[in-house]
Amino acid sequence: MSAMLLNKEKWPEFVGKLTGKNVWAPQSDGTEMRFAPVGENEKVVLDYNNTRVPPKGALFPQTETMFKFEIGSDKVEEPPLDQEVVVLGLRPCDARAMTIVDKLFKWDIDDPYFVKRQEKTTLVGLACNEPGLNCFCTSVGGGPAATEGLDVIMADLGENYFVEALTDKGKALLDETRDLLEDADDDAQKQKEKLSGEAEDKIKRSVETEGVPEGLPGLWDDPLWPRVSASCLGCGTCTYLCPTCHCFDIQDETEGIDARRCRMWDSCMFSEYTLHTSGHNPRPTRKERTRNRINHKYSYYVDKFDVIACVGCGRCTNLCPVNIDIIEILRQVKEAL
Amino acid sequence: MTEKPKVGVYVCHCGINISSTVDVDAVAEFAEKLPNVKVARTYSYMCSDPGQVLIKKDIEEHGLNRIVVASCSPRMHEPTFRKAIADAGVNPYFLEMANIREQCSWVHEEIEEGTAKAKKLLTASVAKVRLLEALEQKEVDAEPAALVIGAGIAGIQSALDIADAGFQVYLVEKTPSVGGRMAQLDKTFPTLDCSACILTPKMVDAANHPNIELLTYSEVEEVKGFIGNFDVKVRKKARYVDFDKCTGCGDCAKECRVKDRFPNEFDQGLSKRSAIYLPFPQAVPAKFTIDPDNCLFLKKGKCGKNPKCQEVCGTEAIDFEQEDEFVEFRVGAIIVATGFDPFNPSRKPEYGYDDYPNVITGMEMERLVSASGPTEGKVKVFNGEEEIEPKEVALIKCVGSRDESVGNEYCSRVCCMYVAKQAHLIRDKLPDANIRIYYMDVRAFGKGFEEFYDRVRRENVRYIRGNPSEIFKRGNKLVVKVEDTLTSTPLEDEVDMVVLGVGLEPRADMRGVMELLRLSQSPDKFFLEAHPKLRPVDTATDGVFLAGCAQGPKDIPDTVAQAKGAAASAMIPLARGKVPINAQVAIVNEATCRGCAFCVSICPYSAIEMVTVNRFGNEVEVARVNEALCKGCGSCAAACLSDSIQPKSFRDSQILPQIAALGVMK
Amino acid sequence: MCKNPYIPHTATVEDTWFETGGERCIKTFKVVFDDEKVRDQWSHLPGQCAMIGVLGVGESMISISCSPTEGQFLRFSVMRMGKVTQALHELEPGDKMMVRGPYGNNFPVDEWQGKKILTIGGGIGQAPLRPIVEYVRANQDQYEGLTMIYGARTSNDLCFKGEFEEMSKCDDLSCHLTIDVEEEDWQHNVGFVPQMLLDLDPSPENTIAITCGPPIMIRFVLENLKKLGFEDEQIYTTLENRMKCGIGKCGRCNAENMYVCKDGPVFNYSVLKEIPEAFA
Amino acid sequence: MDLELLRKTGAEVAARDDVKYLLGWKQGTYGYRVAPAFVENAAGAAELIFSPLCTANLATYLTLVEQLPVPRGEEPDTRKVALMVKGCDSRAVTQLLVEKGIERDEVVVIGCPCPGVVDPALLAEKYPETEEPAEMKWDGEDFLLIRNGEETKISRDELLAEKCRLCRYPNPVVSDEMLGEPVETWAPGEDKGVEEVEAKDVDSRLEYWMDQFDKCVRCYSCRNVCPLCYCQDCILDRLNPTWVNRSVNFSENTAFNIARAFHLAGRCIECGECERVCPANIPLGKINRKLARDVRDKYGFEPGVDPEAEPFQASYKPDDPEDFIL
Amino acid sequence: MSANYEPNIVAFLCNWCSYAGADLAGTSRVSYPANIQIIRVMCSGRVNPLYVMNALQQGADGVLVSGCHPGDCHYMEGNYYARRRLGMLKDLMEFVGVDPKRFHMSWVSASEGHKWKEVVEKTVEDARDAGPFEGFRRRQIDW
Ligand SMILES: Cc1cc2nc3c(=O)[nH]c(=O)nc-3n(C[C@H](O)[C@H](O)[C@H](O)COP(=O)(O)OP(=O)(O)OC[C@H]3O[C@@H](n4cnc5c(N)ncnc54)[C@H](O)[C@@H]3O)c2cc1C
Ligand SMILES: Cc1cc2nc3c(=O)[nH]c(=O)nc-3n(C[C@H](O)[C@H](O)[C@H](O)COP(=O)(O)OP(=O)(O)OC[C@H]3O[C@@H](n4cnc5c(N)ncnc54)[C@H](O)[C@@H]3O)c2cc1C
Ligand code: SF4
Ligand code: SF4
Ligand code: SF4
Ligand code: SF4
Ligand code: SF4
Ligand code: SF4
Repeated sequence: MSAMLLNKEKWPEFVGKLTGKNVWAPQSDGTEMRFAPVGENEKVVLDYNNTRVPPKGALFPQTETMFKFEIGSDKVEEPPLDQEVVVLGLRPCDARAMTIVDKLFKWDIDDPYFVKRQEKTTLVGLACNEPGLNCFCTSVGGGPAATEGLDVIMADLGENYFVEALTDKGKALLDETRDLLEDADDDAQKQKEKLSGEAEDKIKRSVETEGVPEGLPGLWDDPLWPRVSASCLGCGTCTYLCPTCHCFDIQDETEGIDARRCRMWDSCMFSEYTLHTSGHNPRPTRKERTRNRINHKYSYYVDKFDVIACVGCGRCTNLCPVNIDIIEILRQVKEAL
Repeated sequence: MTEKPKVGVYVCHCGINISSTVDVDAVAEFAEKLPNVKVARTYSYMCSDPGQVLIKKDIEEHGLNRIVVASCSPRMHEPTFRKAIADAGVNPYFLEMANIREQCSWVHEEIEEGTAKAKKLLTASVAKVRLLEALEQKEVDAEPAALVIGAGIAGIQSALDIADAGFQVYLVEKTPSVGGRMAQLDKTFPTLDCSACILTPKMVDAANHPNIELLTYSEVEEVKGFIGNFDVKVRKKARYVDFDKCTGCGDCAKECRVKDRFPNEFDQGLSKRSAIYLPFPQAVPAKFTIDPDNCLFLKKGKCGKNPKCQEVCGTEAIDFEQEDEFVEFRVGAIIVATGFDPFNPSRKPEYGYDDYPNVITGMEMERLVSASGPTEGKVKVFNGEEEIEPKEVALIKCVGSRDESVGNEYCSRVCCMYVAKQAHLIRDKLPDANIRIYYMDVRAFGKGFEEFYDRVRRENVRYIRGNPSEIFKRGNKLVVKVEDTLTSTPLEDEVDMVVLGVGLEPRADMRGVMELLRLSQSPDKFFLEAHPKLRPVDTATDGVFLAGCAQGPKDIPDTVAQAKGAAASAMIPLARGKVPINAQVAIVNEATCRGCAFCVSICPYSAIEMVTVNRFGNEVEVARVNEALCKGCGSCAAACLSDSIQPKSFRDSQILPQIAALGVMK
Repeated sequence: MCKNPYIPHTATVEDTWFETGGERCIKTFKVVFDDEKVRDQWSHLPGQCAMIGVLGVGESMISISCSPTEGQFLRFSVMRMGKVTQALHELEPGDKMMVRGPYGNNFPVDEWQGKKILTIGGGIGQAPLRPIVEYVRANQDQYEGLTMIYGARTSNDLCFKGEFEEMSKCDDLSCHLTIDVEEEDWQHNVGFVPQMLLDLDPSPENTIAITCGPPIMIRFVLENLKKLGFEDEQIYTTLENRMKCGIGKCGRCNAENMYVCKDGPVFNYSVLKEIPEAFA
Repeated sequence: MDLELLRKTGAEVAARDDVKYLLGWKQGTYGYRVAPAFVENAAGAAELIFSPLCTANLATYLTLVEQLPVPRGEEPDTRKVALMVKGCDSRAVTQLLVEKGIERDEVVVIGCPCPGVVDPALLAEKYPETEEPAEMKWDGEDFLLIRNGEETKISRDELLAEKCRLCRYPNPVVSDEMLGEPVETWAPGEDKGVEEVEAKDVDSRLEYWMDQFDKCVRCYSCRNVCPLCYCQDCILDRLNPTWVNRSVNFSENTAFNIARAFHLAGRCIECGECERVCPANIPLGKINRKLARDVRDKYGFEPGVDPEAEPFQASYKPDDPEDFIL
Repeated sequence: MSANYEPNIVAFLCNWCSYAGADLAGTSRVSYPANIQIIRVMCSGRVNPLYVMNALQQGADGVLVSGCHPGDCHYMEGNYYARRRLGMLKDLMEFVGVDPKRFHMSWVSASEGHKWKEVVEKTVEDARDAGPFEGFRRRQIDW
């Protein structure tokens, strides 16, 4: 599909055009960037390094009502999920992550909530010109300008955004905003490629994944696990902020007679996650839980869905309060193999 | 095994007490739709026999296993309904009461309001009752002994009754002698028998009874434990006189260097005593006591060359080295018989009690007319200039009673009669005197009272209805300013003497006992009984009973009657030898307890201790509750950060749904 | 059936009874779906389970403890453990239970045709084994016979007690009960299940052994089965892991790369033994 | 800080038979990161450091370590855990002693007098992080940053962590061994963060916190990192009864945060870890410090300074303030 | 805020003093606003401060905790603990923006039926002043 340019001055207008849709975009809350619905006069910031909390919530909200009911009745009401959503400016890794969780949510039985939301959501990505300190997307099959999972890709060319539709949904979106866009010439195309090449070069950290998915199970009792997990706090930071983590809990919440069953993000780093009521816990310590996290991403998921469930966004490493560094763990894994 | 909760809801009309402000039928109808409610009914008097039968029948017919009674305060009828459902085979702790009378119908006016609130309260009760747990009533041994605090007539009588029944009694009296106020009285209405004559034998009995350990000049310092097992510590104040050596001869008092310098408490200060003294001639025990505040030697460390008393005491009983002693013992029940204080008329300055020596109180009058009193029974007053035999005598009733301005709204119940009695006694001694009594009402409600009142009136005692507003001096006369409200005539009555018929007040020092035993005060500030009608001698603290004027003003017959009642009640645990312990005790979840011992430092009954348990091969410390000690206050639970300790029936899991029910139902 | 797999069907409890007593008592429910369509479309096989629950409280994964051969109803035997199971225990005949499923794989009953079946159960572990027993009894001609070993701590902890008497009347069925410690009036064996297995000394010849029970018991039963000469492929067991969705989304039930809710709960020992986490 | 002394002492302690491992700090994997070190033998002590980047409070590991079932026939490992503590960290140890979370003879405490650490977020903001691990040192009154071999002197005021500005106990209050001389204490500054919030009217305060708590993702890092949040089964995770719903929204987040803060009232020793680890950047320290200040000013109580003290929430004084009572 | 807004108040009363005081108000037919709903606990020391938070979250506009006067606690010192904990809570709530008018604590003895009335009136009036609690009240169930 043809490439186009959007003058940065027209950006607010572009956002404004998407009326009737729920538009999500990165915004600053003063200290940090986060994806949030765009309200009036709100400043969308595209010049950012990655939000702390990934935009996975657009398809898989942190808390989602599965259905409502009244106590005492067995009639349930399902959510309509008919709102059109546009996510603006998400990074290629986050978009790619959605394709990864997609596999699980459609494995055998479709997860209706994810699927419905996905149908209604258009993802407009923004290529990275300045990758972050701990980005290693290129090691796990992504890249600063990767388009997998996106409907539209944008790139910051300075004065203009380079804009290109990648899917029909993306095309429809650009059609709606056609009058704000101009056709891109070859130069623009080249400039975009140059920038992404440069961005790739700027990525300093990397992991070596060859042999890892097959090899990990063999390291079950390796001393590396107690070593790398000793300082883990068992907080959910790494998983909550991971764009490919998809685990959830289901709870019934009641308020008088009104009640709902909802699901919310859960984390395999929590001890309750696998705890049986009897007190038995198949993963009793942080060692087992850390091992599961790494294995799940780099081995089990590959085994089931043929893809590594890590997009190299570096969040877990950036935000782990005790410097548990997935890149370092993988280095040690590799060493132990 | 988990049973599905099947709740029966019983909404009481309480005659019209509830139903006039709460639409009880609407409430019951509403209740029927609440989760787990099987039946909801109303009845005119739920607590009555047919009311209880109704519940029992429903339990049988509908297989109910939880009961909610929406009626009066659980403080009133919880035991009643607990028993009723237990009779029907349901665990008595599967009961919850919604207080829709005291806290609803009686305090709200609009029926909409009342009904709406009743529904809410009921919703909360139903929410809770579903989550209650079955509890078991356990018992512990009770110590077959009693403590009686205060040895006025009430205390003496209780002690004698309990001792006669064969139980050990510790009778603790604050002052050096037993007897209390009654010992100060001259003759007693309405029969006019001499107070000392009827009291002294009892005082002696109490002192000599093999089952009574008399602890005079003593105070209870500490009470720990609970019904059946109170651990008591008593301070025996130093008398500085060897109890065993003193023969009560009184030589010391006669020789005391500060002889007859200090107001004699027993004579209401109308006479003087020495620093070493016997409160009154018939005092029991007849042992002298040194008043440490006034004794030269004790105060200044020096009394002449040698303390005089020490010099003269033939048995060398004086012992300045003596120190307070402590006695500790365990009892199963406690009777509080600490009596009253006469109203201090200084608080009504318009009556000039502080200014004019010929304005005296009824209590002083008792001493004045007493043959053993300071004047040997002669009625004489000092009018400021000279001592005279009064010709014109006025007695004023209700001084300090039924008087909002001094904060006492209650009637003191004895003044009408003792004022009449004193008028009679004055008439006896001063046949020519003009005696009048100013009064608001005459309440001659007791046995023989009306007859006595009639008799006094016939003795030429004038009753003038009016509440004097002021007493002042004119010349050497006192002027009583008053309006005769029957004739609406303002009067300025000139008299030689005024007797203030002071009322009875709670003892100024009652706080100490209150705090020791966790008692409360009723609005009149006397000790609060558990129920004004049904449990008049019980208190909120199990095993602690009230006797005499400590609970409220009363005359001697009533005092004695109540003392006997308290004795009987106190003897129940002693005789059974066992007391049921609180079933709503705290319990620790050892799996989650983190061993911080916060609960241990909190528990006021030291009911929690840390124990070491084996948790999968690891030794860990966890809290454990001693059920016999726990009173179920739940303070521990609020302090436990991990909610590992919870009082049964008041668990978080039972209270939070109550909160939800009250909040959500807006 | 409903499109949204998370939405449970309403079923009515027809009958309930307690199998065992005590703090962690087991109660059995016989339930029937309210909707006829659901009833007709529902099909399960021994080994499968269902998410059952109470709206407003939650759901728990519970083995279906009846065989489809028994009729158009479901049976669940639930041990009272926590929030949901407690709420389930409060249900009485006539009450509604919410059910979705069936989930998980089943015992390969077709593959086993012509073989001898040996079940070794302990405690509540008999719940997933009961459908096998019933299934084999209903299709006796297709199997070479059934041996059942079942034990519990005390006779009061044995589930399905009432049924054993009738069972032992069956020709092809031998039923061996055992309890941990001697009791008065106890007619059967005393001793632990793994030992009982050794004592019985069943031949591995053309036999499938299925075991389910407390982890400790399973470990020793597996050991003893090996001692008796059973091949890994002849041994089956079922796993129990915490799970929320039942359909492979919520994540937590995995034992390494196996999702118990989808790849299990029935596992052949040859697969399982490669998964150390399964025995954690 | 004399690194040689630190490592020498570390090696000695780690080598002790009665010591399971020694907790210290080591260089992290990149940038300004410092990671907790679990030193099991003398050799491991070579990587120990103590620098203005050592913000982490290692006392949390004393209670974080899961107690696994002891296999039958084996004895539980009762060896001591040794740990290095700054002033604030040592208060956590003391408070744990008060609460019987640990016994004194279960730990070996190595005190590190602390001239104050940096605020890592501020540092990264002003001096962007590099992938190469950087070093930092105390340099008299200043900090010395060494990145890619390049030294930058930064004034203390510029980077000092808020908790350190307010610190009243830079020298460990409990220790078995002290590394070096005590530092001179400094006058704690004003708590501007708290005062700023207090200066707002009640509605603006709510608005302020609403914005903050709205960001909470309920990762529970704040709780897990806290050395004094060590219940086996946190009530905020519990289903029966449910104190807070698990769904993530402003209401539940606020309830969670209030409950957490309240549970730390009179226990929080102001190490600032919760705020540091919060991925949502919620200024949790303000709440903790506000409570800590009230506990100090109104109740005259300071947690974590006296191992014999009665726990604040489990004690009272007859003259505790009651001006708020009707 | 609507003119006829009626605040919803949840009160925790100790069994021995305040609950008895409220009973006395009833026996004395002292009338007071019906906005108050009482939850009986054995001692004010039982009141977990988180109840207050929970009540506000679950639908209360105001919360009252009442116990015996200092020194009068049936369990000797429960009210002292309550005072300390709830005093801290009040500070905390105020700091996070909960109007201090929404939470009160009082000492009401078994003899203070009239004081109970005054306390209720004050609590209701304050809560009314503060308006419906929106703060962190659980929102209506939403998709
Ligand atoms: C002026 C007057 C005249 C009266 N005349 C009559 C009459 O004619 N007929 C009649 O029936 N009634 C009369 N009464 C009422 C009568 O006095 C009381 O009914 C009676 O004295 C009540 O006895 P009591 O034992 O309850 O209290 P008290 O006599 O007050 O005895 C209480 C005792 O407890 C002791 N005590 C108090 N606190 C403690 C403590 N903490 N520890 C240890 N000991 C303590 C006190 O020292 C005292 O000895 C009269 C009352 C007054 C004021
Ligand atoms: C495949 C399978 C079959 C099962 N079959 C049966 C059966 O037939 N009968 C029976 O009584 N129990 C069975 N269980 C166990 C049952 O699911 C748990 O006992 C139950 O979930 C406890 O839930 P609760 O809500 O009462 O406990 P809570 O403590 O209130 O709930 C905690 C949560 O923990 C999880 N959980 C706790 N214990 C277990 C456990 N042992 N297994 C799995 N999840 C757990 C659940 O997700 C539950 O939601 C089975 C479990 C699985 C996975
Ligand atoms: S963020 Fe770090 S400390 Fe927290 S759970 Fe993940 S690895 Fe552990
Ligand atoms: S198992 Fe853990 S790592 Fe895997 S998706 Fe779930 S939370 Fe993430
Ligand atoms: S307060 Fe709670 S956690 Fe602490 S010892 Fe007591 S029961 Fe255990
Ligand atoms: S409830 Fe708790 S604090 Fe109260 S008496 Fe019992 S153990 Fe002690
Ligand atoms: S660390 Fe922050 S985001 Fe995580 S639970 Fe605590 S306050 Fe919420
Ligand atoms: S609450 Fe925060 S500052 Fe306080 S001790 Fe815990 S982690 Fe440290």
